[in-house]
Amino acid sequence: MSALVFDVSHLLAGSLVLMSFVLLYQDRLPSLINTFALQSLLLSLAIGWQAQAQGAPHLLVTAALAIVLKAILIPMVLRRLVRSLGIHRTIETVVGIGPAMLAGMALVALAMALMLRVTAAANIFAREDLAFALSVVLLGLLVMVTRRNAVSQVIGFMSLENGLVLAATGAKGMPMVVETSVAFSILIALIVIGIFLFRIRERFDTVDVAALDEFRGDRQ
Amino acid sequence: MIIAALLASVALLLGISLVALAVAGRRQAGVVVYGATAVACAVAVAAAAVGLAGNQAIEFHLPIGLPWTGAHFRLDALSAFFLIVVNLGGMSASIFGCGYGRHEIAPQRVLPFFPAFLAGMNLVVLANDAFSFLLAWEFMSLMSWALVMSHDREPDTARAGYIYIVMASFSMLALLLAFGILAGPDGNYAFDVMRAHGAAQGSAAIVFSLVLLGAGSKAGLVPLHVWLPLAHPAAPSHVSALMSGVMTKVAVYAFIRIAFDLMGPLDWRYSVIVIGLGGVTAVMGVLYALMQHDLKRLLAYHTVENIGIIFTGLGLALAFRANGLTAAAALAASAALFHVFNHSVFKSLLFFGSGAVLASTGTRDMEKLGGLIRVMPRTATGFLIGAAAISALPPLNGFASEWLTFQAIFLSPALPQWGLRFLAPAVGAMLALAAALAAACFVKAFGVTFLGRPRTPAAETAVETDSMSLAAMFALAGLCVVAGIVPGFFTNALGTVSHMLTASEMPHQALVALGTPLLPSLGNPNSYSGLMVAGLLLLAGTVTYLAVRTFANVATRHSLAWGCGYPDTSRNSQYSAESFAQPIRRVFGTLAFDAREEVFMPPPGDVGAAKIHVTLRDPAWDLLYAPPASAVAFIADRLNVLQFLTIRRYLSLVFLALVLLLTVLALWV
Amino acid sequence: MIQALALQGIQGLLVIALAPLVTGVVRKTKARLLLRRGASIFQPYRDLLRLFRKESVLAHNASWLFQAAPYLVLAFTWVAAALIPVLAFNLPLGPGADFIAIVGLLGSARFVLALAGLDVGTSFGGIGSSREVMIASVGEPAMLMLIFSLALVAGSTQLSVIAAFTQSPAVGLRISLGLALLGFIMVAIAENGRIPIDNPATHLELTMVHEAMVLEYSGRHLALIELSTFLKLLAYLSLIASVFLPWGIPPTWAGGMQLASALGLFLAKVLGGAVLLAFFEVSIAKMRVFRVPQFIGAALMLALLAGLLRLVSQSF
Amino acid sequence: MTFPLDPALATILIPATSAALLVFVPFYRLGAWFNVLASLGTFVAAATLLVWRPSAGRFLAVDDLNVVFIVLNTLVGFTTSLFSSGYIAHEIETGRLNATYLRFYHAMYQFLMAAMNLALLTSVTGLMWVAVEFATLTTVLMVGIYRTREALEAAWKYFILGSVGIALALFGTILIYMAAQPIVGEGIAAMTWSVLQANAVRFDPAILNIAFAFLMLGYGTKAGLVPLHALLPDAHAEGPTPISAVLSGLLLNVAIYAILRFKLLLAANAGAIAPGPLMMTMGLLSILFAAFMLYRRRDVKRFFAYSSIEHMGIIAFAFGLGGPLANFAGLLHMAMHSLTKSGIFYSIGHMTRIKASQRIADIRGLTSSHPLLGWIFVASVAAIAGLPPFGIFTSEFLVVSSAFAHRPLLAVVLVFGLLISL
Repeated sequence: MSALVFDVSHLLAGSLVLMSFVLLYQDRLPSLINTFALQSLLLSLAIGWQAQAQGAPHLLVTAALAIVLKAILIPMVLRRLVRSLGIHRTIETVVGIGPAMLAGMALVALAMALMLRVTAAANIFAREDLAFALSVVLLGLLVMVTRRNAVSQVIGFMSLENGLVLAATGAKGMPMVVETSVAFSILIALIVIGIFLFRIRERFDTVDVAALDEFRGDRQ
Repeated sequence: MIIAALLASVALLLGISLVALAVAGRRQAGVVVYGATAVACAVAVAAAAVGLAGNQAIEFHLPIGLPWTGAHFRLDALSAFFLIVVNLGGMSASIFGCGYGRHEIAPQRVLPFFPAFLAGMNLVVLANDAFSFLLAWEFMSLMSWALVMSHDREPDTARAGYIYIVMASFSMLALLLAFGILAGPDGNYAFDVMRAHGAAQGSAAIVFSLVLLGAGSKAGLVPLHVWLPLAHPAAPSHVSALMSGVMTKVAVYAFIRIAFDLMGPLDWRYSVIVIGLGGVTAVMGVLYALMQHDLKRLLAYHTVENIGIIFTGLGLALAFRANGLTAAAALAASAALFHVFNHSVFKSLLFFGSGAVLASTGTRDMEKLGGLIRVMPRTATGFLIGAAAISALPPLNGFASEWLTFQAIFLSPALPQWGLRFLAPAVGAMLALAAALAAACFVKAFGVTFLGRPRTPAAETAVETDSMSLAAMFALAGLCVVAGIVPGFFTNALGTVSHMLTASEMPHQALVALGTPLLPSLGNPNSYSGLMVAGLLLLAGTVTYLAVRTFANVATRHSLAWGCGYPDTSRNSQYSAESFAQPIRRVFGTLAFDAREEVFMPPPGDVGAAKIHVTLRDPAWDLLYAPPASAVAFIADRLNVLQFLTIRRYLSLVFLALVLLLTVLALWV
Repeated sequence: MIQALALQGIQGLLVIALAPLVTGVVRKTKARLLLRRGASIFQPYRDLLRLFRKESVLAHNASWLFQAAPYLVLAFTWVAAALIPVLAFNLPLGPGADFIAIVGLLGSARFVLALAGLDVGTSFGGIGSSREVMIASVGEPAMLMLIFSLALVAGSTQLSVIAAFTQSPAVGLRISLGLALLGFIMVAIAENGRIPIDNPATHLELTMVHEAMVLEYSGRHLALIELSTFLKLLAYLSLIASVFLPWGIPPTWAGGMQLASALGLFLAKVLGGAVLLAFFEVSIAKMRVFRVPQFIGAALMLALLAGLLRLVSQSF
Repeated sequence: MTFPLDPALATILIPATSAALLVFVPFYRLGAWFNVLASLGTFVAAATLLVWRPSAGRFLAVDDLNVVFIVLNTLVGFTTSLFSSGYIAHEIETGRLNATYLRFYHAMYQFLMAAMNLALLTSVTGLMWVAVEFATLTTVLMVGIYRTREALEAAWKYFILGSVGIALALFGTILIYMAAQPIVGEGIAAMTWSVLQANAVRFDPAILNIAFAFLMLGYGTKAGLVPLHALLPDAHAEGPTPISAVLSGLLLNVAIYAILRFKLLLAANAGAIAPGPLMMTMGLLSILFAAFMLYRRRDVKRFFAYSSIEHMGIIAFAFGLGGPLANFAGLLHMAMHSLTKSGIFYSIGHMTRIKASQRIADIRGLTSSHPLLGWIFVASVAAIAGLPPFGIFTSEFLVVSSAFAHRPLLAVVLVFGLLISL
């Protein structure tokens, strides 16, 4: 395992984390979607690199899946959705960008601290990748938590899944079943979200999740 | 054999309850069910009496319940005595129910639970392992709760039921904790094992307070009594009789079983708590009772009072036993147990009486009654005997057991601890106060309900109750008299029980020479003979009567009431329950209940009515229950917000949990 | 044995025969102290006879309890009074009732009377009963504390044992006994409805207690109740006489001379007590009803003090 | 593994194929009966496992633990299908659902059963995750089936929270694989329970710890443990009542089963954190929280949803405590809870139909108007509240008493929670 291989995969995984930060930084929907597309692209590159490094060609499928679905298709659909539904372009955030970035930093530090405890005996790839993947997962959650728009939350969720895929591909020799299921679940997720977005569109003026919560049968 | 008979009668009771479930809607179902229940109880009384006489611990094991322990049962002197109390109460209540049950609006809500309730109480007393005990205990609570809820259309019932079920679970869980500690790390829940190793030194205090909380709340010790006056009156009257007269005794049994039997020898300090609580309970209970104008609630508060007397006796027994004064301990324990029996008898009687009144007039508010002695003379007589007995008047049974309790208190100077020597007479004065107030209270209860002029048409047109109800009442009234004039018979029977608890017993009272007075303990010259007093009273009364008949003018003229010459036509000018208790409320009320009187007098020239408004607060409620209740409500309100968060906020919760967990892992592991 | 039984009988008859006289003496003394001539000390007998001869008037709605109550009250009071040892200690029926039982018997009498007060349903009866039970509710604990401190000193609640103890030289001069006596007198005044608690001679509605209860009675019923009232006063006086001043009472039947002297001493003690009571009554004003608990509370305090002193040291 | 005879496979295949077939059954009555039949078949197959246990296959394995779950699962699945066949006709009458949706409903029902059975029987962690994922998606659709605003809201909530939970669980699953891979080698072996369990001693404890954190939170979301409980009450209240019964009685068990499996794994590794305290903490939190929430409930289905959270807390507590007694108590409690809670939801289904309201205040006087239903409901409520003579009393007693044997202080908290919950 050459240093170059290690460095490249490190670089790619690291840039994924960077993209997560960019996601966290965005306050407009179109650029958020673009950033997500970019992250997915980087993810597919990382997977491709892993496929090459591990000598596991089936990972290329996953990489292709990532490009087609997450880098191209979904961002397209989302852009159209935003346009056709006339959703506000600005994202309402819960905390300011600054604090969110700080929190993100803290999360990355946490991920690192956790993974460093893992004994070096484990696959070195796995260890580094896992640290980054964990960061991406946590940052994705942070995006979900700090954004109010449904679309941006969905993007946060998908970015979280990017982290998962990164982790899964980093795990050497993990059976195919996982990848397909991830892809599958993303697909279904999107369909269902689509249905829901439409339904919600039918009944509510915005996709803002907060509007959904305004009425409750049990409120006294 | 005996225990098999007892268990069979329990099974019979459960069977009756199932049958009742099926036939409850039929017309004659009540008589059948109550009749069968009475028979089952009679069998159980007989078996328990044999067991008490036999004085041997019989154990029995059934392979049901928990897979590796099964159900253990045991019949010893203590349980035999309480079985007699339970089933005697059950029998009389069933007989009363034969008649009274006809007035029931929804018999299908009473009939199935009534025998099951009795079965539950029997099982509590028979159980010989913690699981069976708690199972039966909770079953008993649940069945009585169902009975309380049987009149669920009445306004206060829902609240009473709610508070009752909360308190019942509280008592169950307190006992569960107590048993848990008693069982120790081995987790053996058989009573035999617990008895063998007793309570560990460090945990005894915790176990004891838990038992006091668990059994005390069921029995109605102040300040855990608040549920009792709500729940007991809400049930149908014969059930109220069972709950007040019998179920509280089952709680007393639980206390005795654990504190005296399972925990082994106890330090004298514990007795201070019991004696003190007993005294306070007696006084507070009767003071509360005095302030009531609901007949059944008044009776329920009197249960609290009598529980206080019983616990005082038990506390004294603990104190004497801890100091090795076994004879005195036996006296105190016998006094308490005798009072257990007596109270179950006269409290059932009184509840039956109030039930008859309720059935006949449709109300239990004394302010709406009056003059019933003229339309319901037999009920009135029964009630009067019960009232005199509970007021501890000689020559009835209430006096006999209170007399024994006082005698036990008079032995307290023999105790080496100063605290106890001061406490015991103080509690004695409290018991005397309670007895005097009880007499006052029953003058009020009987006087306002049965005497005077009817305050409403309902009271005027009431009719005498049915013969079955009367039979049950007079049987109990007879028992009051018998236990009052030959108390020695009962203390003799209690000898084995007392021996079990205190390793000693009261001197055997000779019954052959019937005039022999009751001797509390050996070498003690004090004595009281119910029979002698009763005989003398009879003699004095007869002599007087004959003398008056012979020598005096026996002419009688009927006329209007004199009333110092004021024609007094309004029924409402009579003394009401409220006004009767007013002087006592003025004396004790401000202290005990924060009683406030607001008097509104119209200004001169205004012809509007003057008004007086009295507010009473139960300090136990304010101090002990309101804070936790409001705390729970407060927390519930705060947490309730959590239900209505947005998805994002829920996600934040998940997220925070995750981060927290990971941080913990990163920092500590 | 026969003699002892006879003595018991004599004692029973004696108290009932003597009771009106005691009240007569009180009344006479009071009258003289108020510079009136007063009726003869035998006037109560005449009053009773007069009442027995009259017909009884009952309210229309009076129940059986109302008619039975006078007999019951008299029976309870009489038994209580008859069981107090005044002529000899160890009488055969003595073990039947100790001090507590005697207090209990008097309590039973009051219970019945209070009920009778409520029977006709006039407001006066209610006033009387209500106040009577209030006074009793504070009086009884005080009484029991007194019994307790006596029992502490004498080691028993049995009257004959207590009396034998106070008679013995072992008694000495005890503060606790003195306090108990004082408390006992206060309770006795309250229980008998004397001034300052109640005025037996008043018929002013706002101040009545006992008289309000029995307002509806007349004829033989009233006579019986009056007689019970006389008996009750005598019972308390003879309790004082036998517990605190037991001198001259023989332990058991000891011949005619002993009996005569015991009888004479008893008469002297009781009548002396009656005179003292009269002195006390004319020198004090009746207090408001709600001051009564304080008055009896003082008795309770005395009793507690006596008990405490006794507990602290054997010599008190 | 001979295909036609393997009951383990049958418990998955019967519902799966029925799901596919039911899509094509046009009449809802026929569909309902077919549904019942399929559930019965599944139950029979599962019950066979009790007496005859096939040897572990590549993907499926039956052992002492999951056989209890599977039998319970299929049994309640069967009774619920019976109840639903009666209930659902009523939905047609009131027009809340039409025939198309019913077809969809029945197919989804069987699909849900298949997914849950697979999750319980599979021997592969990844497959289990896939099964739970499918179960989640199906549930979302079922909850939202009424398409009212509230139902959609509940489904949406369930969907988002469930997806996040499932994502966390996946991360945990991957981590477990990563921990196992250096020891047992690549491929399916590193995902098989039996292999994992046997080699857990040598796994890297640090990875195991992180993995358990994710798994606990991920599957815990499904189990409704506080603070991950949010989706439960809404989903219970707004979905069709049979689905509420399935959710409360079954899906929660599946999630608990998953947690339990991973807990055993961690418990086998000495270097890893003890998973017990974590489970016990969450269990206690759930009990206390749910107890306080019960206090203010007005909607009867929501009320019992919170009661489910409480009972899951008790079960998690019991399993967290460990030891034969507590584990037995936990299993017993779970079985009793499933049976009783589904029974309660059946009665609620009838009650809400009769009274046309889900508010507790509106549902009164039932014992007089419908005595049988009313009393059954009263009895089952008594049972769920842990009152004798019902089974939950026994299991609660066991939980508390085993808590005593080990950690008396926690027992006090536990008892306190049980007290408030009344």
